[in-house]
Amino acid sequence: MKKLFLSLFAISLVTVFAMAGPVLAASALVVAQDTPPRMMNPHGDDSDAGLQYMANFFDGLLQRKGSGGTLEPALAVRWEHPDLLTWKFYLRKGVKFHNGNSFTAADVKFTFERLGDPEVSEFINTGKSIDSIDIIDDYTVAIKTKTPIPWFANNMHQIFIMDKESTESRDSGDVMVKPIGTGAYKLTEWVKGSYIRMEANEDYWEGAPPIKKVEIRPIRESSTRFAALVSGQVDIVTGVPVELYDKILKNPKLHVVSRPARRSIFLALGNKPGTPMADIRVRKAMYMAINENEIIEKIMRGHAAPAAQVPDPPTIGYNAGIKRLPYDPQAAKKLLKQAGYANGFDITLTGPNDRYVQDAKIAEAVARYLAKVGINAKLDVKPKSIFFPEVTSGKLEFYLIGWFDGTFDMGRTYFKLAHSRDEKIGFGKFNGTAYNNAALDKLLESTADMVDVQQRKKTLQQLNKMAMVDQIVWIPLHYQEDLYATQKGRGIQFQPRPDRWMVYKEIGFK
Amino acid sequence: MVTYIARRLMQAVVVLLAVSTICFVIFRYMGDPVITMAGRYATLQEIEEVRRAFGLDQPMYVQYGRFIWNVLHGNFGKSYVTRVPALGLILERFPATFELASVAVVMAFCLGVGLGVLVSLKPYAFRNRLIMAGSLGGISIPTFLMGILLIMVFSVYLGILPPFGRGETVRVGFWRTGLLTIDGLKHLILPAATLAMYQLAVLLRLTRAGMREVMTEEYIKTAWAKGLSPRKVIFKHALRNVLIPVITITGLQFGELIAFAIITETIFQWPGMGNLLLSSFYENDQPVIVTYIMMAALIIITLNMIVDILYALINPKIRYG
Amino acid sequence: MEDLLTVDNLKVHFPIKKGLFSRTAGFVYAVDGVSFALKKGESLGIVGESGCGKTTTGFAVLRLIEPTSGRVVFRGKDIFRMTKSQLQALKKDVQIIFQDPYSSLNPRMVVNQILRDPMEIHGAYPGRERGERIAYLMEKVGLTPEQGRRYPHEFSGGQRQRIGIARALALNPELIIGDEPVSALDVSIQAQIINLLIDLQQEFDLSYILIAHDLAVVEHICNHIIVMYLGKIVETASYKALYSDPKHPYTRALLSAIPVAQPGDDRKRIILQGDVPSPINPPAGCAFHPRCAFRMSQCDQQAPVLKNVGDNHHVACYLY
Amino acid sequence: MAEHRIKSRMLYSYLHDPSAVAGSIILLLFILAALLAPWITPQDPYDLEKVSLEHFLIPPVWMEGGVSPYLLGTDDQGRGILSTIIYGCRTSLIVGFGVVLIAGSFGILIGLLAGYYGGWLDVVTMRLADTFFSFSTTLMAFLFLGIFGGASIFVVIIAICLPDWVRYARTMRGSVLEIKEEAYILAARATGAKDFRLLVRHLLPNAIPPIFVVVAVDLAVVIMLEATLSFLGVGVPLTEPSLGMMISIGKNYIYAGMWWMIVFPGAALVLLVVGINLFADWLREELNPKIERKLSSF
Repeated sequence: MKKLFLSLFAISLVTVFAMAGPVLAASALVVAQDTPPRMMNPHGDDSDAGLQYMANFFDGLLQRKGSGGTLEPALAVRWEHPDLLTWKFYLRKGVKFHNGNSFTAADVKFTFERLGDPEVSEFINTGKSIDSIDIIDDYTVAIKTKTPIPWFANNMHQIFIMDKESTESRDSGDVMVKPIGTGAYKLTEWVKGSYIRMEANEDYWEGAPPIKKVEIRPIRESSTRFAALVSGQVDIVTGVPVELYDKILKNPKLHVVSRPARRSIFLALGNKPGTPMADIRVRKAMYMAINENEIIEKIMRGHAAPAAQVPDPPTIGYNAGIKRLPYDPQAAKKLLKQAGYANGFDITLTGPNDRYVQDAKIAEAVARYLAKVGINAKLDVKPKSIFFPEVTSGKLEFYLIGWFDGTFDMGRTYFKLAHSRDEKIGFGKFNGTAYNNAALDKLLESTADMVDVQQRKKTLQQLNKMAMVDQIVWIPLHYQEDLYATQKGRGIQFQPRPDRWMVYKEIGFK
Repeated sequence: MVTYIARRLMQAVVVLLAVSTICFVIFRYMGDPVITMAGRYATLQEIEEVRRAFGLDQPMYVQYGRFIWNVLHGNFGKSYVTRVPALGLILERFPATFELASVAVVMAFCLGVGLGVLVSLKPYAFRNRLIMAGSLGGISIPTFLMGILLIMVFSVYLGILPPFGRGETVRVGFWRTGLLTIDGLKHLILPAATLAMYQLAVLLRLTRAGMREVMTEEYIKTAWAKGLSPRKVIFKHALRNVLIPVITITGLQFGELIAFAIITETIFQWPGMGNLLLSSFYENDQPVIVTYIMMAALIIITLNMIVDILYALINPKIRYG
Repeated sequence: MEDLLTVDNLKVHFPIKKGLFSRTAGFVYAVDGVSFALKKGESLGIVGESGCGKTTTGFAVLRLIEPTSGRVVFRGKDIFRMTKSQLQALKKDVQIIFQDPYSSLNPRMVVNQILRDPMEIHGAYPGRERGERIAYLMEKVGLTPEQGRRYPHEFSGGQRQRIGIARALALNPELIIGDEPVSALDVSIQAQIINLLIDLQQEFDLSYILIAHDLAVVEHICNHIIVMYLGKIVETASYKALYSDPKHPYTRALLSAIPVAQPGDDRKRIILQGDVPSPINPPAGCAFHPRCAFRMSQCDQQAPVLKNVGDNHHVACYLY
Repeated sequence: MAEHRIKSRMLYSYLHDPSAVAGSIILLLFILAALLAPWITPQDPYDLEKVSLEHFLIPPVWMEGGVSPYLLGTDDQGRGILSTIIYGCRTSLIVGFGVVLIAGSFGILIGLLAGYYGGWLDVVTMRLADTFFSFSTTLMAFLFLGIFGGASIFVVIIAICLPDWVRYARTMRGSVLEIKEEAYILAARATGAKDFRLLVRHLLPNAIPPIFVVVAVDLAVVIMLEATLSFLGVGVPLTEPSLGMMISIGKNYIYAGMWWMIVFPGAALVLLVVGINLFADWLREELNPKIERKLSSF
């Protein structure tokens, strides 16, 4: 028995020491991502976490490039907007899918028709908004929408074109796991829960990408992602945990890349008659009770920028004139007293605990700030899968949420967030407190078919000021900051994108 | 005996049916999956269309009937998140969990029984007291804490073992194994040790208690008196009788093993079924959760039945009317 | 004088369950047509080997075991047709002494509690009387009231059986069923307990049904004796008649098993061949025939009925 | 041997078993600390008005940067680790004793009835018990909370009770089956005792000793289970203190070197469970049915 024990021990020791550290292939890039892909069907997941994988295997008619996220041609070389409802795209010639099929207008028509199929698509809204798709010739398509959609082209970088022939001929299960697109990379192997491997598409229409092989390891735990980086197993990590930022900064082998994110975090307030929050003084007091600077410093470890409104600067409707209300608990108390709530009141603060950076911790801190001015906020944080349906049901009192819109246009967002709830047409779907203001609704509706960019900008800025300053619909907190870390020695050239997508054709080695 | 087996089979079917009913009821209480499936910008009409497409608009009994019908045909439905059959998703993860669990069970069984015998021979030796203290730790340290401690020591401070994932795997037929590569084995050590620890301690204590009882029995005294070698007495006479309950417990503890595997897989990011279950909870992916529960139930019930029947065969004293 | 208890054609059959759906595959014929009568102040002995149904008969009289058919009439009332409250009252009048004094006393109760229990159940001897009654009972069975604060395991076997008797007496019953009350005790103690039972019978005008597996125990107490074999009565007579003139071959064998009282006894010891057959599948005809030395041709055809062979002496055997 | 002598013998064996004494002292200290939490903790970590982000991530007091009221340092929300541990143990013990009380009473009742009456009640409950047992308490509680969510400590207690009563029911039933054949039960029936009296006065007191061992073992198991569930994020809500949650938060900081956030709550949890297990081990030896039978036949 003793022998057995000793030999087992010896075996385990030998196995431990016989193993050298992992070796990274010279031309390959290994990336630790925070979220795994759900599927390889480009239309089945409308979250950025999913779309960023698809952006490597597929192309849209348009694409967004650079740190500003400017809209540039991709599978369409140019586009026209002849009338309010029509969008005409001129397609790139000579592009081939990974299976050798040529890209033509038929594929575009197929793709846009597929969007409306609930079995395979989460872009149903886009799919259903299309009235007709006309193939003018093999390389020209005209898309007509049912109602004017000013931001239609702005969304085209998210709609990835699929190959009609192979998508129709293959088994639906196969389509879900094996992407056939025109993208810069071809999927070689996907072992769910472990890794995704891809190799460069040497025939890519933009030219073959510099990195020939990419391996992505989805690791949900932020501290484990960090461990993978420190032990040299990966080249890049996304979603660096803020609590480990300093540690990485001190490590001479590592390099941190940060950029302000487009997503803002804010607290949604209601104005339901009969509740304390119907009084704007109460909303203002809650705003002023929160020490946002301390949240940024202590909870976000400085990796966030204070926000005064929901949209970020590049978005149409951003209003530089809006300033944050100062942190002033004394004034807040005074306001509460004036409103007749000198002894505070009870309220439930809802929020997700697995969606945004430090989300539950921010909510906890907010509850504490409110307690200090006498408002008793009961904390109710839960997984996003439970939280978001609650928001859409419109029965919350007060909640924490984050938002950014891929279209760079505040209009679409505000119809979801601020318009009074109208379930039939889908207005106010994410207006979880059922906030209701007729003037705001009216102004918002006037932008629905407003195509002129300057006029749009002016109206949306006016609308923004109305919501943030005159009404205090939300308490803005901060814009998140995206943190990435890379191995210094590898000479990786990496510029983070505003939408957090990891697009590997944009990355290179020195 | 035939009657006994037939009765156990019937009971197993009843239990599975009950599990399936409970699973179905779960559907009702897990919140509406359709809202997330329709995409962020969908209108109410579009949401309703998704609901129809997945048959979630029909009355309860119709849905249940269809659910049972489909399950009988091996179709557990499509995952709401990945939109591929849920059963396939789980089976894909099966090899990882199976390798982890079986290595852990073998480790726990060999070391647990071995050390248990060792300790029972000289209960007061210092080394054995140390082992017993260790076993007390084994049953008192929760699995998740054990995992974190091992990561802290072996990955963070010593830096000799990887803290996550399965490492390099090779494909043998449909089976993807990590047992054939050095990297794969290296990744297996910490999670397998974590998973084995509790069972090891339980089996050690069980073996020790059994040995202590058996060693006082007459037939062992007779064996000693006959002048048989200690090895023969211990292994041939004593251990054999101790092993029956030990093996039974090992078989019956399968449910515990599955539960602890979920925890271990979560801590070590092991790409197995447990990890999938936990992420399905977060994503509200009901078909995957339900399939997992049904699969676990099937495995546990089958295993229990086999243990029970074997036990009945070995032990003629038990009569089953 | 009217009968205190009459038992008429009592049958107790236990079903045997088998198979997937627990259908009844057969019966254990534990008691199969037993009849007897008992007068106030008299004692009856039921004798037979273990498994012959004597204990079952005793328990069925108190409905501790539900009978299959037959009638048991106590003081003119059929106990199988009694209402719950009548049955409860019956349990006050009929009591049992158990065979095993070790297991028949609740180990978590002190003796005082054990004796108080029946009184609490029936609400008898309210208030202070209860304590006095307990002390009285303790003295009657030859224990001291001080011992009442002890637990059963602090007593010897004989003492425990005295406690068991005291419990049976607690409610001042008319009939006591003794289920082999002394068989678990040492021979020297047996006599003491038997003497105690005799004394108590005289003092309280009790009736006994004593169940025993040999005749030695019952001879001093019982006026009348029943010999049972495989659920049936094979012979019944006054104890004098039975001792002086046993008729049934089985009775003779039982009698011969009693240790010889004095040297020079001319009775030959009869050794029974074979085992008691299974009550699930009793032999056809006379159940005793496979072991009987006087077996005749008709013995395995039809069971003999009880025949009066004079002076209330009945026997079921073709020899007579 | 007298009952009181058995008792004194147990006391003797207890006093001469240092690990049993140590175990019960540990458990007692934890219970005392939990009861007195509001008076002995330097700070109420769940009083929203008192906790402030100003004091976040302070190391233990003996380290550089340590500050006096925060003996074991603070976490990332500025809560004192020591205070949070004490309140966390309070949750552990509330859940532990709550489950033992609820599941125990229910299980004992079911075991008693199933064992005594038999019939369909026995068949149904024991089939159920077998199924629950083979699924393991951990798995059942985890699935229940994973699906329905842990909204409060009470829900966690119920979720654990749901499968946990089975331990008690099985033990109790086995015990009752053994005892109900005893002659003193028949004797009580013969005197006309109704079912209620039989169950409560005769069966229960005699069948209960093995349950004490189950209680001790179960307490340890449930405390570990609560910590595990809270660690996985399906246990007590964020607003309640819990050792499991502390460890879960601390886990994110192990690479950042803030070891105190995980080591102290982990040590507290293990110490508490070890204390209970030491006591349980002694109890098991003492109440082993074989040994007891030997004693009572003296």
